[in-house]
Amino acid sequence: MIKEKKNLFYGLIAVMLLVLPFVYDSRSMIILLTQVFIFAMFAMSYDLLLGYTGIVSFGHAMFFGIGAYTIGIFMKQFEPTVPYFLLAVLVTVVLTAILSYIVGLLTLRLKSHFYAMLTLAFAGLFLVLAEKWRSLTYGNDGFTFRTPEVFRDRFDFYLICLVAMILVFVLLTRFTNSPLGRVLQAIRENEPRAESLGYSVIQYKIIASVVSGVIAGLAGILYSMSLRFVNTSVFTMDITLDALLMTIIGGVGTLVGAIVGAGIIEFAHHWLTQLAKVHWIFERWIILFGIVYILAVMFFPKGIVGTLQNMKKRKKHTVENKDDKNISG
Amino acid sequence: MSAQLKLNNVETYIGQFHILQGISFEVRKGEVTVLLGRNGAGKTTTLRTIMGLNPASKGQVQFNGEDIHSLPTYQIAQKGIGYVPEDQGIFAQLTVEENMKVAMKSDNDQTQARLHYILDLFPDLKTFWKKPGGLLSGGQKQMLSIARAYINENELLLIDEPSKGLAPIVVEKVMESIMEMKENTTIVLVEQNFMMASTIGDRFYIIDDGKTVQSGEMQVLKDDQDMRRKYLGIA
Amino acid sequence: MEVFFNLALNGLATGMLIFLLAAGLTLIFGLMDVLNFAHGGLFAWGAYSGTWIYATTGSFFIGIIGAIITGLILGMITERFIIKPVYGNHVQQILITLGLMLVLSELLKVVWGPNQLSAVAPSFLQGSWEVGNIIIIKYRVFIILVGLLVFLAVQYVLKNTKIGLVVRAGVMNKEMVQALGINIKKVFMLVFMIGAAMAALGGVLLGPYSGVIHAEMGMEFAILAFIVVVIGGMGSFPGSILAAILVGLSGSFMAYYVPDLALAANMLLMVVVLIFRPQGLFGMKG
Amino acid sequence: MGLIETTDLTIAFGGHTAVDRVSFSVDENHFKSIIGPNGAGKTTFFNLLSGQLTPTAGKILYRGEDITKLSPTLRTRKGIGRSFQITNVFPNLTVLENVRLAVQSQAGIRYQMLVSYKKYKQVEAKAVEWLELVLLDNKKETLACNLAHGEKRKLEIAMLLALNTDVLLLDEPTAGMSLEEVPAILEVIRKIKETGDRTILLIEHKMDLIMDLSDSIMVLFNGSLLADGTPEEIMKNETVQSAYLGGVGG
Amino acid sequence: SNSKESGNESSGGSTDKQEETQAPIKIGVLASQTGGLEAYGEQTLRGFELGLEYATDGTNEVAGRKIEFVVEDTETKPEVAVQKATKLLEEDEVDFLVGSSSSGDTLAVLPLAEEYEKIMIVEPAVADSITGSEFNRYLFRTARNSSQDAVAGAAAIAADGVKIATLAPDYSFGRDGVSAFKEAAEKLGAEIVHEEYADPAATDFTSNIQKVIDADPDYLFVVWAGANSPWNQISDMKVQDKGIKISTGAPDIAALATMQPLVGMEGFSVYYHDLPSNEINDWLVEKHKEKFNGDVPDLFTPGGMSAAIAIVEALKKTEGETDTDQLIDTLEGMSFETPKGTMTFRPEDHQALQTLYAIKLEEKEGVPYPVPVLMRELSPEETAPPVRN
Ligand SMILES: Nc1ncnc2c1ncn2[C@@H]1O[C@H](COP(=O)(O)OP(=O)(O)OP(=O)(O)O)[C@@H](O)[C@H]1O
Ligand SMILES: Nc1ncnc2c1ncn2[C@@H]1O[C@H](COP(=O)(O)OP(=O)(O)OP(=O)(O)O)[C@@H](O)[C@H]1O
Ligand SMILES: [Mg+2]
Ligand SMILES: [Mg+2]
Repeated sequence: MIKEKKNLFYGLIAVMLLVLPFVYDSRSMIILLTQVFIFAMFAMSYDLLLGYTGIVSFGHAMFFGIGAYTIGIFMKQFEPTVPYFLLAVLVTVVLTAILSYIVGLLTLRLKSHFYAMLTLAFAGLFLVLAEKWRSLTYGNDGFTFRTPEVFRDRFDFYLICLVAMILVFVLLTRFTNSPLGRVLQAIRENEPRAESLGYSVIQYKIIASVVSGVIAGLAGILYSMSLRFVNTSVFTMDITLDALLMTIIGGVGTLVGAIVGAGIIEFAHHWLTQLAKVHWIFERWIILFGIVYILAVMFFPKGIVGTLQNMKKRKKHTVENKDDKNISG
Repeated sequence: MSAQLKLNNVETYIGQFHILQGISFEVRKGEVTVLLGRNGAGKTTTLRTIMGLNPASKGQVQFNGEDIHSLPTYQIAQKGIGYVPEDQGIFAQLTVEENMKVAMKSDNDQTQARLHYILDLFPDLKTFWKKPGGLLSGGQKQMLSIARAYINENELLLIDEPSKGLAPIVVEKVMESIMEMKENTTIVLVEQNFMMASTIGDRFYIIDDGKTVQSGEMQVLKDDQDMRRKYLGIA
Repeated sequence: MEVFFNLALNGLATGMLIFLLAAGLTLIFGLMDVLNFAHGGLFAWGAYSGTWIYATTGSFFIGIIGAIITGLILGMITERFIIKPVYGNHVQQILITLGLMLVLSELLKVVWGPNQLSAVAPSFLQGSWEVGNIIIIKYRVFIILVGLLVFLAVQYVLKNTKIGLVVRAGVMNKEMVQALGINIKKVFMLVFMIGAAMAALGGVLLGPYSGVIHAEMGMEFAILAFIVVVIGGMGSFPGSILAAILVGLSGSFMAYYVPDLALAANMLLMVVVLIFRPQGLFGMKG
Repeated sequence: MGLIETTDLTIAFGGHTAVDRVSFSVDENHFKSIIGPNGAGKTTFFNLLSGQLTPTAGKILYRGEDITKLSPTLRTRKGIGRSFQITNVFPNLTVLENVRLAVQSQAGIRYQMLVSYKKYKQVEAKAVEWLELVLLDNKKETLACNLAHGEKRKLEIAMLLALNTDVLLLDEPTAGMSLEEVPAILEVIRKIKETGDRTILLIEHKMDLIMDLSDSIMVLFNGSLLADGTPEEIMKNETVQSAYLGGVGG
Repeated sequence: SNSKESGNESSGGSTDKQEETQAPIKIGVLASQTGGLEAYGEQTLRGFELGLEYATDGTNEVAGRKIEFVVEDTETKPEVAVQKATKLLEEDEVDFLVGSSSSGDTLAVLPLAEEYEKIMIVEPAVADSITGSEFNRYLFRTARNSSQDAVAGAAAIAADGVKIATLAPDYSFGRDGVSAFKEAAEKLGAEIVHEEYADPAATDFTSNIQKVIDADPDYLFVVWAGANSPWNQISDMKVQDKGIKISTGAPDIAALATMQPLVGMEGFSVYYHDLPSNEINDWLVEKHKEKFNGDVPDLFTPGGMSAAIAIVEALKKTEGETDTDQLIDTLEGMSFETPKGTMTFRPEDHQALQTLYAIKLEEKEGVPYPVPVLMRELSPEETAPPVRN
């Protein structure tokens, strides 16, 4: 019953977001929400690693960046048409899958911090590649490109991103609630034990890594399509940190948390910059932004969604406990 | 003899769970007091409450007549209380030597003498002196944990299931060492090995569902088969 | 041959500088297992406060002391209010220290303005000696000496006192350390303060090295410091000094002999080390 | 030919040989206990059998097949399951989920990724059954990390039983378990053996308990095999008496 | 309700002339107000505000229409720049865009100018590609571009037979700068004997400098931007003592302070408040000091001012008409007076040709940093970069 209620709630929000552009005609809000959706996808892909499999990666930007550059290069070097767009998506999927497969294999050898730093190094190498392969990437200044006609209208693009996000959410919810997803959580909790239960851990990690990498790549595609521009910033640590922060603020290992986190960070950012114009005191709004992070940890140690879920569970528990007492007493 | 440690109607919560719901007992100086009870009864939590690791929310814990239940753990320990936790609490990446060093409050002749005594008691520790604690066998870890509590001169020792995982001959040695120590050190022992408990214990308390339900001289329990069956499930 | 010497000497100096930055992090990340993303902020504060104090008092030495004190104070505040609630939880540490990082580097601009500041060495450390064709820059020799000094001091303290053991033990099992009568909170705070002071020292010494300090310097160097700590084998001081020198030398030699890969030098070094020694240079297996 | 056979099984850590040229064999549907002083190499021997460690020398045969180099995962799938001496569970998952994961593996449900795990009702039902058997069904929804020590031991056993493997390697399953429950749990193990053609290897220090359960007892000493025989034979062994049991065990 | 309707119609761009002339003209300014380029953003904004005041004689009106401007912070992040630009175009319905501090942000915003068919005045982004491969007809740049810098740099030192080595950061800005410089210098008969690119994030530039020394040039031409500068190390490595003269573009005042070791260096400057001598600059310096407690205008202040002047001048010519095509026609080839003398938007690529300055760094009494002293003005024609769009 509770689950149905939850689904109803999610459905309602989805519908609201779907009709929003038809009733509320503010493009900058639309663009902001589009960003939220794109980053939510990216953060969800990160949550699959961090929250469900217990893998900390400092190099998730590399998948995002590959998607962003692939679409940019295809649209710029060839034609901004739908067939080329599809080809770019395909290439992104293949590239990110191969790369995440390799990265997944490395988790076999390396323990947490070392793995995190190695992914950081990989992402760093891609950054250098994007910098140096100037004939294709135009260096760190980057380049603009055109997108196929169908993606040009911002409202349509908003809807595309929203639908993509919903699809990713549904898919990942399924995925994490599948028997395989439960094994991922077991691996997060105690890797050797999962192994001795007869699960080959490395295969699971690779699967998680590939799914996560591909989704991150797709998010990257949408990101650079929304800007119609790409530069080396898509490979920077900042992008990875964004995903990380969104996931943590929303609640690690919850998926919805990633969406909530993306929303909160993007909107807090938006409002705080607006605030900067209200009074000079707020010119240093970044300080406030930093304080938001700090307070988030203080008041929502498990992330917003995580903490809310805990509170709910606690209520349920105390009720159960009481029942218990009554029976025994 | 006066009570060295006294728990008066102690209640403890862990998170929102009400784990201890009224623990009272007295430990007399120079005696071995044994806490008994089923799994999940609250024995470990009782020891942790004394150590301040799960502070009591109600009731008093008095050590030598002084209230200690609101003190931080390290101050409680500094009063001369040693603790052998249930999960041994070995610092896995530190060597056996380093594990001992962290525990040592001083490094004088007396301590050295104690160290000798300990290494005679548990020769394995000497053999693996430079080995990371995490690589020891289960029983060896248990020995190290006991050794760490023995190294300082404590007035009171809280020992949670020392016999767990130890070979019979080592159990015997541990029992002997506890008997030897009794003169200077008071001991609270949680033990499932009834043979051991009944051999070295002077008095017992039975904990059930977070409450002390029975107590008395150890001899009483040895004689009272019904009580044993009721609370401990043994004849 | 002169080229080789020049490259080696300067690479070594750069390595020592990086070690100074990484030393605090080795202490905090390696021993205390705290992922402190605000380390760069502490470092930048050391640079600004030290440079400013130097400029106002005219004494480089007082500037350095000032930076260290700034580090100690900031370290204390940070530990008390930011780090303490999140010991043992990396994920929360990342979030909260990144927040702090934003606050720290933005506050720098409130105090000293958004412009970069120039930082100069005191006159007795300016300039260079020329031996044949080998150029020995005075300030770099100074850095090498300070680096060695810090290294030896830390080694001495860790070898001859219990503090290193206690901290490591405290990270593995905080409760047990307390049950052994040790006030681990105080120890952690002390260690964190020292780590922060080391960051600040690194910061103030970096100033004259490159001639400029700026508010964004923190994040840039923090990543370098993380690299050094990790490839050194976390928590090992010999490891991090070796890793730092490797980073310095590889940067210097690669820029000369394989300039095309210079941008990737650090990352490549890290990849190579981690692939051949997954536990880092001085790390223990498992 | 035994179900599991080892020949000259050896492992050395640095200079220390923890298991030293152990050759043994256990027949199908046999109950063998392993005893020996602390640090004798019992757990290490289990680690070799179950694949947590690879031997420096020697071979392990299972049903005639050389499994020396197989991963723990594959050995479990082939039918060698184990429990751990130091409790080894999934701390932040519920007790039920811990056991459910074992049942799921046993049922071969490994890579299904788009169906909800709740669709597999029989898996959950089976898990509950196991929990009832080890007297832990009242703690189903508790997180494993919040269990008392003895309860964790029971969970550990439940997870092994749920794997339903042909061979059960039990490493001091009753250490820290309360007096009343030890016999009950051992009874469960015995029943399992009898009804299901299981082969059981048990490490225990509680001599009185294993005397009447075991078909045979093997003694490890400083890494080597000291003796292997019926319980009576072992009890008579002088070295065992003096170096392992002391005055208490008898 | 009648008047309201007509108001709506007029903003749709039709008949009621009376109404339309009274509607304000809106300008959206994009600049980095936070992050690494904050100081540049601030300079642009100060200049822009003063520029409006100057060009409208303090009335803030042109052809009877008020001018309003809205500032948005790009944070030096392309995605934020796009968000903010869209907000300006959509919600504030600005008639012009101005900006921004980083080339990346600017490039990301260019397609929006095209999509919304609004004029964008690029200031102070420097990348050649903005008026080169990424050009669209809606953008005009008052800022100088990398090539102009390079041509100026070359003009300051290159001559027949002069051997030059270059040192630049290894990213677009440095690479573009050097390739443009090379072209210009070789045209003047100089020889580029070595190109050295350094990791911009490096702390140690020894190897790079060592290579330059190995190449034994007459001049070392440095293209640099960003805080991590090589000046200290150039001097420590005694480059000048080895007979290699240093040349580079003079940066803003904060960075000049770090160039103490380079006193005596000959190079070029985009702007320093002493360099131009004309009335507008005098006005700028005076007003700036008055308004910002004694500070003098810095590197990009006149740029901001020029952008404002360009817009106002164009509007004067169209008599307040903001029709984009008409404005493009007006701006193309338009010359206007700025603190840096006369600028002209070249019709081919909309790059403003402008004066740059050959300078020498000298110590000056009472000034805590080396001061660029004018050697000669480099005329707009002389520094005209090749057309590349
Ligand atoms: N962190 C915790 N959170 C919630 N409940 C807990 C926690 N720790 C212990 N408990 C519960 O408290 C009760 C008492 O636990 P305790 O460890 O004190 O038992 P015990 O008597 O030592 O048992 P055992 O003999 O198994 O060691 C148990 O029911 C246990 O589930
Ligand atoms: N990974 C390892 N590295 C080094 N030494 C090890 C390792 N694992 C075990 N040992 C050593 O091997 C010896 C045998 O250990 P093992 O755990 O097998 O003993 P055990 O017979 O199970 O003892 P107990 O009854 O105490 O559990 C011990 O001395 C232990 O220190
Ligand atoms: Mg217990
Ligand atoms: Mg063992």
